[in-house]
Amino acid sequence: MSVFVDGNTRLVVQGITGRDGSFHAKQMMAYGTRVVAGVTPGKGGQTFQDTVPIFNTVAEAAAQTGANTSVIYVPAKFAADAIFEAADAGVGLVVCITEGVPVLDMTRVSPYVKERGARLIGPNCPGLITPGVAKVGIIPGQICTPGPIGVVSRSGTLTYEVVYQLTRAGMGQTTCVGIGGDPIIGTSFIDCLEAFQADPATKAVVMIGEIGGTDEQQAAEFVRTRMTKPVVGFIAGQTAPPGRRMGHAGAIISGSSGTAAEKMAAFEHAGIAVMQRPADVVPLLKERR
Amino acid sequence: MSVFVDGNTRLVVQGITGRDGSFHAKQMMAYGTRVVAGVTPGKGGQTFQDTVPIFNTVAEAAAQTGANTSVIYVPAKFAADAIFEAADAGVGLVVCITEGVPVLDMTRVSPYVKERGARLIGPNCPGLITPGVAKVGIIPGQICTPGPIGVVSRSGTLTYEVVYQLTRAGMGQTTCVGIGGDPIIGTSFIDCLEAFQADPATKAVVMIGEIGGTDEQQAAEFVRTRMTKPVVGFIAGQTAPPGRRMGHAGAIISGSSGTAAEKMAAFEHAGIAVMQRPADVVPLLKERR
Amino acid sequence: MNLHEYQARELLRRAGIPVPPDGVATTPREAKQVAERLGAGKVVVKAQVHAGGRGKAGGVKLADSPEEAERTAAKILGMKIKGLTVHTVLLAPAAEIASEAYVGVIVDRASQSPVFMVSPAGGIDIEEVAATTPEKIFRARVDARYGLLPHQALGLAFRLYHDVGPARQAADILQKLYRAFVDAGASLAEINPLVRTPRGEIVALDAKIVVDDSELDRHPEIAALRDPTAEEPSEVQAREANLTYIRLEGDVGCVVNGAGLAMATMDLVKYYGGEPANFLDIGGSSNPEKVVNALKIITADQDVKAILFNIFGGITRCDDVANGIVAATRQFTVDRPIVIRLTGTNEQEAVEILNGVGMKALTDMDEAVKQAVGLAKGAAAA
Amino acid sequence: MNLHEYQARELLRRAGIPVPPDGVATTPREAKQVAERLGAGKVVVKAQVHAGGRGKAGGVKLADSPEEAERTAAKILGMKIKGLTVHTVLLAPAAEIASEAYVGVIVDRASQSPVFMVSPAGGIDIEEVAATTPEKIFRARVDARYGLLPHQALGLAFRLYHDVGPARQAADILQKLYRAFVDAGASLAEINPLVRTPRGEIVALDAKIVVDDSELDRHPEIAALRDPTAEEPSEVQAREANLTYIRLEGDVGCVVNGAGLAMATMDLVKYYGGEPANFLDIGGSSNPEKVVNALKIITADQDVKAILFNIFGGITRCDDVANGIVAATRQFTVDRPIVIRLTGTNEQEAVEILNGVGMKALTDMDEAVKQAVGLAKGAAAA
Repeated sequence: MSVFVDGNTRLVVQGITGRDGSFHAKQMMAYGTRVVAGVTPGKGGQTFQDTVPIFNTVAEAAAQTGANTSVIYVPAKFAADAIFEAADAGVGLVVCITEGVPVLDMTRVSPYVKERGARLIGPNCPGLITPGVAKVGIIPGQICTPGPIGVVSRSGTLTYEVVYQLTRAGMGQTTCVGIGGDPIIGTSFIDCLEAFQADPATKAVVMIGEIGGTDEQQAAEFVRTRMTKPVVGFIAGQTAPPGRRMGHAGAIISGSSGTAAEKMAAFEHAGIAVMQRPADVVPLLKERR
Repeated sequence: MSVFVDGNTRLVVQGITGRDGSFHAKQMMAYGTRVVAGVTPGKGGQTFQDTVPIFNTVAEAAAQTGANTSVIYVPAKFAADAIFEAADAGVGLVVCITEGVPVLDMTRVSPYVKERGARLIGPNCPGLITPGVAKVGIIPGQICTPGPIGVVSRSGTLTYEVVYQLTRAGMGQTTCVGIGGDPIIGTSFIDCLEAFQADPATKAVVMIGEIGGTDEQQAAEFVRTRMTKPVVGFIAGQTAPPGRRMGHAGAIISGSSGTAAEKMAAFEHAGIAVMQRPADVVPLLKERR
Repeated sequence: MNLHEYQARELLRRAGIPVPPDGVATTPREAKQVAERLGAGKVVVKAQVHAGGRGKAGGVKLADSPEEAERTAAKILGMKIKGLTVHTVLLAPAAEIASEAYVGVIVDRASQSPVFMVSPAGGIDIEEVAATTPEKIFRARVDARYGLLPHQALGLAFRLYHDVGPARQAADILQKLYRAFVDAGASLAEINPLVRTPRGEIVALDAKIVVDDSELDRHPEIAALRDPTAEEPSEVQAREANLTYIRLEGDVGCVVNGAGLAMATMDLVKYYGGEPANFLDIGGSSNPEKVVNALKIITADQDVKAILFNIFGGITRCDDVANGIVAATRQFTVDRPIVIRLTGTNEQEAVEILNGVGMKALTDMDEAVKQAVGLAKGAAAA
Repeated sequence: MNLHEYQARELLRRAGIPVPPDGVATTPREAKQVAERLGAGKVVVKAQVHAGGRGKAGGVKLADSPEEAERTAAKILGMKIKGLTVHTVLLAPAAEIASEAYVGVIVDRASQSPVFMVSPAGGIDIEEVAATTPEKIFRARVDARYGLLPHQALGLAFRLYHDVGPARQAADILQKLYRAFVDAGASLAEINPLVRTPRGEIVALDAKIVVDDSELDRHPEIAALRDPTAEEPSEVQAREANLTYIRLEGDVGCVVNGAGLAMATMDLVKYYGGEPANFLDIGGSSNPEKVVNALKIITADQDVKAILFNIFGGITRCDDVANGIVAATRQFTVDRPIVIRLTGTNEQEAVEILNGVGMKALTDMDEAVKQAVGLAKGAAAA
């Protein structure tokens, strides 16, 4: 079992003929993901890698291939429209890898997607992977292995680091979800925690947060009141200065709020085991099984 | 019993110090409606007719008086904002009497109100009345009398004509709802039919339509498939020429659609007794009881 | 409010949509000059009236030279199309056409949203396409909070053109058409045909825009486009008096308060064997002056044989109406019989006012209509 | 991107918000001229730096005359506030104040919407108001699809002013502030204080706008406002090389791929008793040139005693990073010890490249950080 992505995932790649889109489409196909369609306006009728039909629009792609999941690799200025298009086509899960989507765009995109009953993951995220089954996005498949741990993270490479520690210790993953580092994202920690709590295969959850905002504090409250499975957490940015954006658009301490200390305190209050460093994930999980 | 408006209705009048607002506020109060507040920005703190407190905003009015219904008598250019304001204040029923609200405004107002869980009646409507209990809008109270007939209409004075026929024949009404003559309105025939079907006190329904659009056709389909109570219907505009707007913004035959003949045929197909003239309402209802 | 084609073309042009050059003329001589200015080649001369089916009525003709344009304009100007006199013609170069499409946006009542419709079968009436080949019409609902999204525009454009180049051109036109639609406060904006030329350009050859009357207050530049010469003079006069009046072919003049009741009154005239001469709604707030104006307009219609008032007092006060009738009969001779039905607010006062001048009032609508129809028939027979 | 106060004032002015006249100066002499132009009365001289607490740091002063303005500007120009040198001062007439309010709009992450905040307690830090008298802060969530609705603006304005006259003025300012916020692609726009003068006018005395970096591409006129002299030169250099770099106080220089891993690396340096010298994210797509630039910037920081690479290959290819390191050591002397941790995509190739030039690579992050911290300490002790 897993969350959001499984053996029924039928993927359409938006921007499949672009540099990033074509590279990662191949990677996803090599991993075994069912890539059923690609979209590039004007290339409808062509074929990607001799196997995947390309369409002019997501609507056509979904109608003709039954795609139920979309992954977006288009440039930032086209990303909002790509999300609208996927939602309008009735795709249930939309994963936006693109970085640099203006946050005011997201204030209009987010309610649109929700109204149309779709789930958005990202933007500016590495996507998600259900090891051994399917990957949607850019998480390197070789560092993952199937198993009982759910992973949710605001980060990219930091997630890989933690997953790598897990895999090396023989602790496989149900699904690893990178929710993205922007201030406004489609799927929150809580959405993922809820899904992991409901997923029978997930026995414990690793949550990787960072400075900025209050998502981790709200997630901690959710863990405290609604979760029975053990949760281990990490917060990146203990040494970050206030007022400076630490790479991610969302990773910024504004005034006195959004600090790592505040978030780690919230974790502790919620009974979440707090990692001091990525390598702590293994012993902390072992203690809790 | 009744629909939408009953003994629990606590009304706030938006535009209570305006010419129309003050006139009809008095009429509604005289009829026994619980007018608990008025709103006119800048007149907050004053009192209307020595009894009704005036507020600067609907939010304040609702918070301080528990108003659950609003009626709007502001000029057309402020009407959309007045509806937004009522919906934002958490008022559950918003009745907009104002005529001349641009239809493109309504394309944005309508989803806003729905998202916030409110019901809009109108715009450009006479409002509604539950005889003997409360009236919200401008329907003359003296022509109505309590009883078992539900009335729903796109028109104003034509409704009065029909209600007058009913009252003269001793057939009282549960509630009379004027849904308005504009192309985009908050509450449709179907919404009202559904409510009348669910209202135990309503034994039969009179539906008064007119040329333009397909609301009556859809309502007929609803009657055919979902209603058990008898329905009698009238369509105004049998002699209307195509392409000309007959007063109401919505009363226009476009091309070959929206004609009275088409609507009357839909009524007949749905088992709705079709009135040839307003006076037919009484005998047709009698036949069906 | 309907815009003339030349006005709609100009709005689209300002929105950045490619529209071929054109010019208008109100005299044959002017038409020749415009044709010369347009390059002296083949031109099309089009009657500017608010009526469909101009082509079938002979209001659209080709002319090979400025001289022929002058002769053609002379034929079209002054022509009557569906009862409306042609005062203006539009001239434009005759276009080379590789293919014709239809694109339009309307406010759709059922979905409470603007809806785009496009069809590769352009140049003909879209209702006809809808009736005969509905599979050639493609729709997209626009969420008015978002406007026409780029992907929607491109998706529709791919329904018209297979290649991405023309599709992108058409998508751009659709976006601009939507903006023009919103900026004008329109309830309909369409281009028919949208033409692809042999050189691959996509241009709008004809345009239709209908503006929501409720928007005119906030779009004074659009309101200024109203052309009173293109309308029935009595209707213009009525609008200026804040009355809603539509002239019809019958002989029973109707004065009613409320649009629904006015329609029902007309229907009842017909039901009792008569023919209504008009739709006339005096509106909600009563005012004797409005009644006077209403009577002026109705008596000016020489076809009217009898006049019927049907007033259901609510906001409208019956005594105001009665006072208006009395005032009118003092200001001018009403030389046709009047039947008055009044009920509701201040009905008693109204009856007294009318009785004071020897007029009667009925309270029953059917009775009043029957009398009026009878009087009109009697007058016609006399 | 932060705008300077004088830039933000200009944006608000263009949006139609009343902002008193002002001028900027980069020399004391210019300051005198600006003060004269402003009317020779009392002026306020304000340091234009991207740092809060300018007032407390002595960067905001009153001057009674142009001469005093010159002397005051001479003191403020060149001053350091939170490490940033003042290059520009703003001068504006000292305002008469009847009351001060706060109004601002931010993108609120939790509600995924713009949120307005207003407070009648203006002129002081809004965080302080929130902490001490939270009941004096009023909020309204804006549905971005609709913008700030008129009733919302007026409702907020009534929180600031009891009377409808000033409330309508303030509501108008709020609407314009929202428009300026959207038009600039801002994540924050605030006026603090919004002042009511003794004559009843409502004016913006200070303004702050923070622009979303992701909007700069489509707002070139805003992007052009960037003032490189107001930033750390090494950070400007890094941005031009497409690196995200923030200089800190420590001695372990960090080169990492990915923002989260970069922060975690800094944290781990601290965990093992060291102090990170910087945040540096080389980003996703790997490119040896980026690594060369990163090393240039880090070695330019004389406080750096040891350099730590922490690369988790995914999209980033480890061999690209290794090639970059080798290229840098050929282009210039890297006179500080380097510890390299590499794992993931093309790790083996990278190790071979490094071994080829006598460098080693680790695969464990903790091990690498411990070594780097140890080397920095050793160098500091030496």
